[in-house]
Amino acid sequence: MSTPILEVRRLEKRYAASGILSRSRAGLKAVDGVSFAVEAGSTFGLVGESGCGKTTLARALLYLDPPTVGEVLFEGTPLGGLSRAGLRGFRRHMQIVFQDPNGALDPKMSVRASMGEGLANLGVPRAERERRTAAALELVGIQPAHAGRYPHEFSGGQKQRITIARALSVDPRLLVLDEPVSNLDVSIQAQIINLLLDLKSRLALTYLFISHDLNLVAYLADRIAVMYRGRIVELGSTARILDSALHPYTRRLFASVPRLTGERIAPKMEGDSEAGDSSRKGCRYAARCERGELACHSNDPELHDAGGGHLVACLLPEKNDQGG
Amino acid sequence: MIRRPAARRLYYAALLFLAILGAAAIAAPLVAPYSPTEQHLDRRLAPPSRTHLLGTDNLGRDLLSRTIYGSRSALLVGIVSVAISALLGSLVGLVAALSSPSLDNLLMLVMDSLLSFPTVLLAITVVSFLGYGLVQVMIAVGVIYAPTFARLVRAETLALKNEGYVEASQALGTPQVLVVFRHILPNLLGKVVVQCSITFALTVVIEASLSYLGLGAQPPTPSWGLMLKDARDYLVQAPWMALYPGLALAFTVLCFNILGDSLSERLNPKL
Amino acid sequence: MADALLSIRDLAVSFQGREAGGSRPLRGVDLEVGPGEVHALVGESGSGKTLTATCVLGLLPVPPARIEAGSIRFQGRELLGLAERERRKLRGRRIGMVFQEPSKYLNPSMRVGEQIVEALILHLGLSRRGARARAAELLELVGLPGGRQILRRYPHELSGGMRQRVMIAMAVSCEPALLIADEPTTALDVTLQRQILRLLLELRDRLGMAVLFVSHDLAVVHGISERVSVIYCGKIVESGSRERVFGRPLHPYTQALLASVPEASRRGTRLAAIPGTVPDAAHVPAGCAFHPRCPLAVEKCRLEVPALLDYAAGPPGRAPAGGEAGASSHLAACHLAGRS
Amino acid sequence: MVPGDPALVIAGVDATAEDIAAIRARIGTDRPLPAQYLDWLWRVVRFDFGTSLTSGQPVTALIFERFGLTLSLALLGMLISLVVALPIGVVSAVRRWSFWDYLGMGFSQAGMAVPSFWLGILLLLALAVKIPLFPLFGSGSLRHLVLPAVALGIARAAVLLRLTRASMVEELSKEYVITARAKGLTERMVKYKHALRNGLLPVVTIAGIQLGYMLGGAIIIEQVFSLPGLGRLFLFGVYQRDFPLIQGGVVFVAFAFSLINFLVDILYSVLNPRIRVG
Amino acid sequence: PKPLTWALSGNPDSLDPQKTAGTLTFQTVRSLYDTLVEPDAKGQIVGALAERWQTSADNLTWTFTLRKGVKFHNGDALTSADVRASFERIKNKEFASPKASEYAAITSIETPDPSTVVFKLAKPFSPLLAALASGWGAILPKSLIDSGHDFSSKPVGTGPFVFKEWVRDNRIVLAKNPDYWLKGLPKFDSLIFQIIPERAVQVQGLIAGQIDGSDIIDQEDVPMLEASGKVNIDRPLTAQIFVLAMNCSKPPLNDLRVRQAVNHAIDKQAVLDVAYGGGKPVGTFMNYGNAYYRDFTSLYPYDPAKARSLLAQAGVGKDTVLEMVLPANYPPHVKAGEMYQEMLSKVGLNVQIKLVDWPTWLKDVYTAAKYDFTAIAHTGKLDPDGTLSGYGTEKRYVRWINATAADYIAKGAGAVGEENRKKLYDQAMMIMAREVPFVFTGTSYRRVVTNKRVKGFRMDPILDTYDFRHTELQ
Ligand SMILES: Nc1ncnc2c1ncn2[C@@H]1O[C@H](COP(=O)(O)OP(=O)(O)OP(=O)(O)O)[C@@H](O)[C@H]1O
Ligand SMILES: Nc1ncnc2c1ncn2[C@@H]1O[C@H](COP(=O)(O)OP(=O)(O)OP(=O)(O)O)[C@@H](O)[C@H]1O
Ligand SMILES: [Mg+2]
Ligand SMILES: [Mg+2]
Repeated sequence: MSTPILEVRRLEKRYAASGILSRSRAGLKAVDGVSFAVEAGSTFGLVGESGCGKTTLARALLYLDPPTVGEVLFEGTPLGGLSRAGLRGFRRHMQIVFQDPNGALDPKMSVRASMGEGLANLGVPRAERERRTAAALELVGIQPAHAGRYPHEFSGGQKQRITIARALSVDPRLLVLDEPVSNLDVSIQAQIINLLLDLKSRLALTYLFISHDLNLVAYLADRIAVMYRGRIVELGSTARILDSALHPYTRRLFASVPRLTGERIAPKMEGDSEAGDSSRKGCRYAARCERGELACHSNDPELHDAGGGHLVACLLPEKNDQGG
Repeated sequence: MIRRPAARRLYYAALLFLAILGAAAIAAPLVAPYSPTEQHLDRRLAPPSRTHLLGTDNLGRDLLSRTIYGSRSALLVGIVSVAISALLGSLVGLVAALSSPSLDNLLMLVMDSLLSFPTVLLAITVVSFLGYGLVQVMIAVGVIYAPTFARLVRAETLALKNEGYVEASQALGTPQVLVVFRHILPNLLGKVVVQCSITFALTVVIEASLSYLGLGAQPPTPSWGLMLKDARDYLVQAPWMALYPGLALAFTVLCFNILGDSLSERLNPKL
Repeated sequence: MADALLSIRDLAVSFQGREAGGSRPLRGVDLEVGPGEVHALVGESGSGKTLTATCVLGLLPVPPARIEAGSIRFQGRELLGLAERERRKLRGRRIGMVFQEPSKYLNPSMRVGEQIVEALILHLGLSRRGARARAAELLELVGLPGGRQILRRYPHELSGGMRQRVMIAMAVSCEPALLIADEPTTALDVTLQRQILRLLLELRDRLGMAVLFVSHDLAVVHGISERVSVIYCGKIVESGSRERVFGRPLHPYTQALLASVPEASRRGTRLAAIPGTVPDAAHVPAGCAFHPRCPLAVEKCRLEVPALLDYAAGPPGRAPAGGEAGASSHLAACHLAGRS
Repeated sequence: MVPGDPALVIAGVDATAEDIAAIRARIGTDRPLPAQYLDWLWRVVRFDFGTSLTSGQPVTALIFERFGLTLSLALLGMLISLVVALPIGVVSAVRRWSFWDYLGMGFSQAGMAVPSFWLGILLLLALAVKIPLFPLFGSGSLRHLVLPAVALGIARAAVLLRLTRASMVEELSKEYVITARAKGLTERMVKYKHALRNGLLPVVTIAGIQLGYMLGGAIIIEQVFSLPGLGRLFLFGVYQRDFPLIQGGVVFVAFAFSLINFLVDILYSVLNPRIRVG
Repeated sequence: PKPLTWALSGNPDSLDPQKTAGTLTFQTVRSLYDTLVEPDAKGQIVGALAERWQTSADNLTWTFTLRKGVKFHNGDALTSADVRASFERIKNKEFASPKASEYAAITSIETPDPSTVVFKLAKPFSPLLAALASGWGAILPKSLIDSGHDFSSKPVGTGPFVFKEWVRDNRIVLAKNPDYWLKGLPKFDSLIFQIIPERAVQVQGLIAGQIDGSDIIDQEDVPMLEASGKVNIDRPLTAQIFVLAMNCSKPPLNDLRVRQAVNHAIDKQAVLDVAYGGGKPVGTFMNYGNAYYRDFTSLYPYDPAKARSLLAQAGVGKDTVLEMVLPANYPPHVKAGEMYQEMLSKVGLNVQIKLVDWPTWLKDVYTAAKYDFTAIAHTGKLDPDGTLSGYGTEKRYVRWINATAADYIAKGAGAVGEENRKKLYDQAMMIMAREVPFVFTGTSYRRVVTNKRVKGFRMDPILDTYDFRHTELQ
């Protein structure tokens, strides 16, 4: 097996407790020991509910906000060992697109200037920069003639195209997409998704696609990792996750997704009341888990292979009929 | 959502007044009818008349000329001390926001303890260390208002640091210093300018207060605060001595406040 | 349906703004909600969903906004032009409202209990004690057991899902005939979303109220509604039963929207994206507002605003006024609707 | 170091070199500065600020003798500024762009443009000289404090008024106000029950800081109105190079200011449930 | 009846007359303490607590006989032991009185009986009598001195009034001393010193009748006060001498011609009128009321042309920048300084004003002589030695060195008899008036304003203290 393009090993990110009066002095573990690998050329999906640590993970693995503990390897090179300058040089290989296209462009800078930044950092001469910027804009369907405009002169969808073009301007191999379409209208969303699909096949990119929209991830990703409160609780191929999820949380998550093809929601509220906080020890899903047993409250399950590269962190995984 | 036309008119009126003031300060020798320090001992405490449009003071100096020249001190103090506090404060704020938490805490502790002194008290203390005079007042006022800028810039920088475009720039490999100059500073500028305008107004008042206590401008420098101080003793006999420098002072403060308000409204379309 | 609970006809709203001429975010909305029905209003951002709901409640900020034309009848009574005092009696009492972001729409410095109780006292004339007891019952009803303790909490002490339940409890506290829910689950996670949707349906069953469910999420609408209205640029473009709209959409816009939803079943295919962007309310194209993005548009679409017609029985017929459309109607506003 | 030698001030112009040397020895300024400073620090730790060089009285006693007046002045000034600022600010916000709003904002702008000492002199001239409603000088009764407190309060009221208005305007544009309206509450309840409480929260914090500034602003006002307060004492200390007095005053004011801020923080957390600690 | 309320321009730093040099203190404590001898209305020194005194032939032994039946406010009877304790207190090195050296000539104090005090001197010292008559010569009760009583905040003396309360920076309240040794005096019951720093407020207070008197009224206020018809205005000459002092140790002012030019450049009467509210030029370093006064006013008349030519001779042009350091806390001197500056600039001297506060002035100007010009006033002294001692040597801030003059002055202190002393001082003053280390601008009028109900108020012409003993209220 070739080295994966990205490998994350036991990554942890802790936020310092703010203020002397805050309750937890140890601080908040937003990401708590996450490991996974992304194969070159694939689309790796990361799903989980709001606040589970998706964005934190993305920022940590790009060393925008270095991880507290753990290692990130890009094509086998540990990023943690790089100097500041070395890291800067490495950045061109991995780029990120953020959720909010409105905040992603400097309002005081023309699109041309924003786009040229990465190339300028690489020492690309001006004329060359202009040419490549124009090319990148063309690629995402923005008229290069509009490069002199400022962000507020573009719609949300166009801005998101521009940020994608900016990320692509330095020819990265890995693109981290942190909810790139969730702030966009349904009709625009589809345009961007199509664009991403096109770019991937044309430029041989690898995507790490983060979203809470399960439909979208299921549609795009080859493999899916499900996060719950800072941990990956299940990781496997899209088909396995959709059809034969092992973790009760995954099942519940996917069962909750509204679908165009599904039934009308039944007005029944079995066990629907608000769940309490997870206990400090044990499985963090135990409090909400319908199948939780005593052991779940004392033992924190590790992510382990349930066969065929399908990883799960559960003491009592669903019994699956299919084997491998 | 809709900007009031009246507010816009006020904004232009304020700009116009300040422009006139600035022009008067620059062209004072050309427009002032007399030298601001020339004493006409035979015409002391003369009420406004054709020879002295705004009257004379207790030493027979022409009040119109002194008021015109007074704009120089006011604007000079304003410009210099605002420049000092804006530069000093912004630098501290930037460094605090971008450095390690311990340095951040230390810098902000210093700023907060400066902030924890009543302004006038602090000014008096500073001036009593440095001696009396306009230069000292400029330094004192500059130091006093630096924490306001430091707080503002720090808060804004912390917010900007998390903006997508700043992170994106970092992700593209831009060195920290360049990120600051390219993205953070330009986006801070608006708020800093607003704060400058508000601080300018405060400065003018503080200078007047210190001059009133005898700690500010040195006679015979024509300064509005000093003129008010002189006028204090003749309020009943020669109220005009107080009226015009007072009006000039009040209008200047007013205009800078209006300017600050309008600018911040322009920057923040929400209100 | 002989008499609709809520009937909006030709509602047009304009805003005076910085730009000359202002904008017209609502350009003649027609909408009918029958008693006890769950009616979904679906459309993209800025299409006028919230504005429509705001008009029903009579909370339009009237200096910048202006109702140009139309009528809103609720329980047979015309609301537009009704005295403010009369309208206030309807708000909260006959028409409840749930908003998208419960964290913003609850008063942060007031105990949850007080926020529920005040409407009960005002509208039902309950004593404070009685109102508190009723409020506790309401919290139980929305799935917050131990309601009494929750009454004493402040919004920030509750989780997102709990806050949304409180909002719902507040909205249904006076057992209104109509509940308007403006994207009540958009801010919530999928698991919570499903719980809240269920809750709404259950309350509808128990209290017999109608629900006007506003959303931009077709999948959610599919899951909850009985009737669906699709709005584009301040005009209803299609309206019909859930089955008809999702099964046999008539308007190209509806069709395109449905095709653009990514789902695992469509893996490997390109999504059918709608080109261009939603025009903003100040620059709505003439004719059919959708024509610049419509793959089928013909010359007529550029010139003429299509009328909202009933295609339920095959050939198009003018939608009859006065709520005669009936549950089986399937309306669409498209010149080409009959032909495909 | 501060220019000027306290021994020279005490000795006066006719004293001989021997007299001055003796005075230096008595007040301890003949010793090296670091020694003096360490000595002072050690005493401050024990809450002993030493004795005033010019009057020979304990600094702590001098400060406490004056503090009451300055504090009452500041509190009364704050009361006046709140009484003026809150209602006008709220009405301005509620009736935005109305005649009343323009009037309120005009007042606020004027209040900020007029230095408080100037206002003090005018008040004195108008209400103690022209119309003798208030005493010209002296202290000890509430009547003596009214004019200075007004002079002090108005300038601060201008700031608080703007803040109240801005804060109320912001609150009125918040979403929970729409909820309150959607519940069918009357406009009065919406504005004064729901928005007001949140709108006043930032005002509390700023009012606290303003109270601290009032302690400082009192310096000038005390001068204008011949009031025997802390400000006059401090100013006197500065003029006389009475180091123990200056140092004691600075430490005391900083302490008082921090205390006020602390109390305001507590008050704020009582009023604002969001930051109450569990 | 309503108490007498007198306006005081500031807070005295202490009420202990032996511990301070502050004018405000001496003005106030004059009503609380008495001295052995005191100046009368003409400046002649007469007996007070001492009925009479005599000096030995060699002028080394001074014997004072105390008045009988004098009582301190605490009830103690005055004895010679109290006198001795008082002077030992002020002479005590540890007590560090700023006035200690005025009594340096005293080597011992003897008390042969309760009503006799004998001072022994090392050498003849004529100024001693003046030192005993000044405020710091106050007699304090021995019992309280021994017990370490705090006289600075709770004064106890033999004076016409008894201390009641002192609300610092607000007022000092005194009550009549019923046992005062001048029988029948004082003539009213209660005296309040009201501290009012703002002159305008004092004026309004006088007009409104809320203040009965003030002595720091400006000339500009006089018309208004007169118009009110409620007050009497007395305009005696003060003993103060207003000067523009020059630093004679620094060029160009070390050049006599430049100092003379400065003297010619100043319109002294104008400065007196405008800045000091009217007065008379003196031309010397002695006030009018003083027996030692001599007229030198004709030496340097106002003559800008002459000033210019003298400057030209000395080669001083516009490029020489001179610094005029002024005490910011004395507005009249600042005003005068502004006028001096304007007048000097008219003859071609470039002078910059620098305001400093009092401590800085004392340190930089008065002690270290870091200045070119300064405007200040010298207060009157009971004895010419107090005014002149130290001049001609580098001890004094003008740094004017003249051995001859210094010698005359030193001899004057030891000489006995007014005639002998006058000859010596005349010589010294003549040299000074010619060599002008100062511009002797003049002495000013004081405007003592009292309510019409106040009769018989007296202000000591030389010491500037208030004497309320003969004052009556109607
Ligand atoms: N700068 C920070 N300081 C402290 N805590 C933080 C910070 N950033 C994020 N967190 C916390 O870390 C947790 C994970 O946040 P993160 O933004 O990674 O979630 P997410 O999965 O991206 O959520 P969403 O779907 O809402 O974007 C949250 O509980 C959040 O409150
Ligand atoms: N106060 C206002 N002033 C001017 N225009 C407004 C105002 N409020 C709404 N609009 C306009 O009305 C149109 C419809 O807004 P509305 O809030 O109803 O959209 P929506 O369908 O609810 O969108 P979303 O899904 O984003 O909530 C928008 O185009 C908006 O520009
Ligand atoms: Mg996120
Ligand atoms: Mg909406």
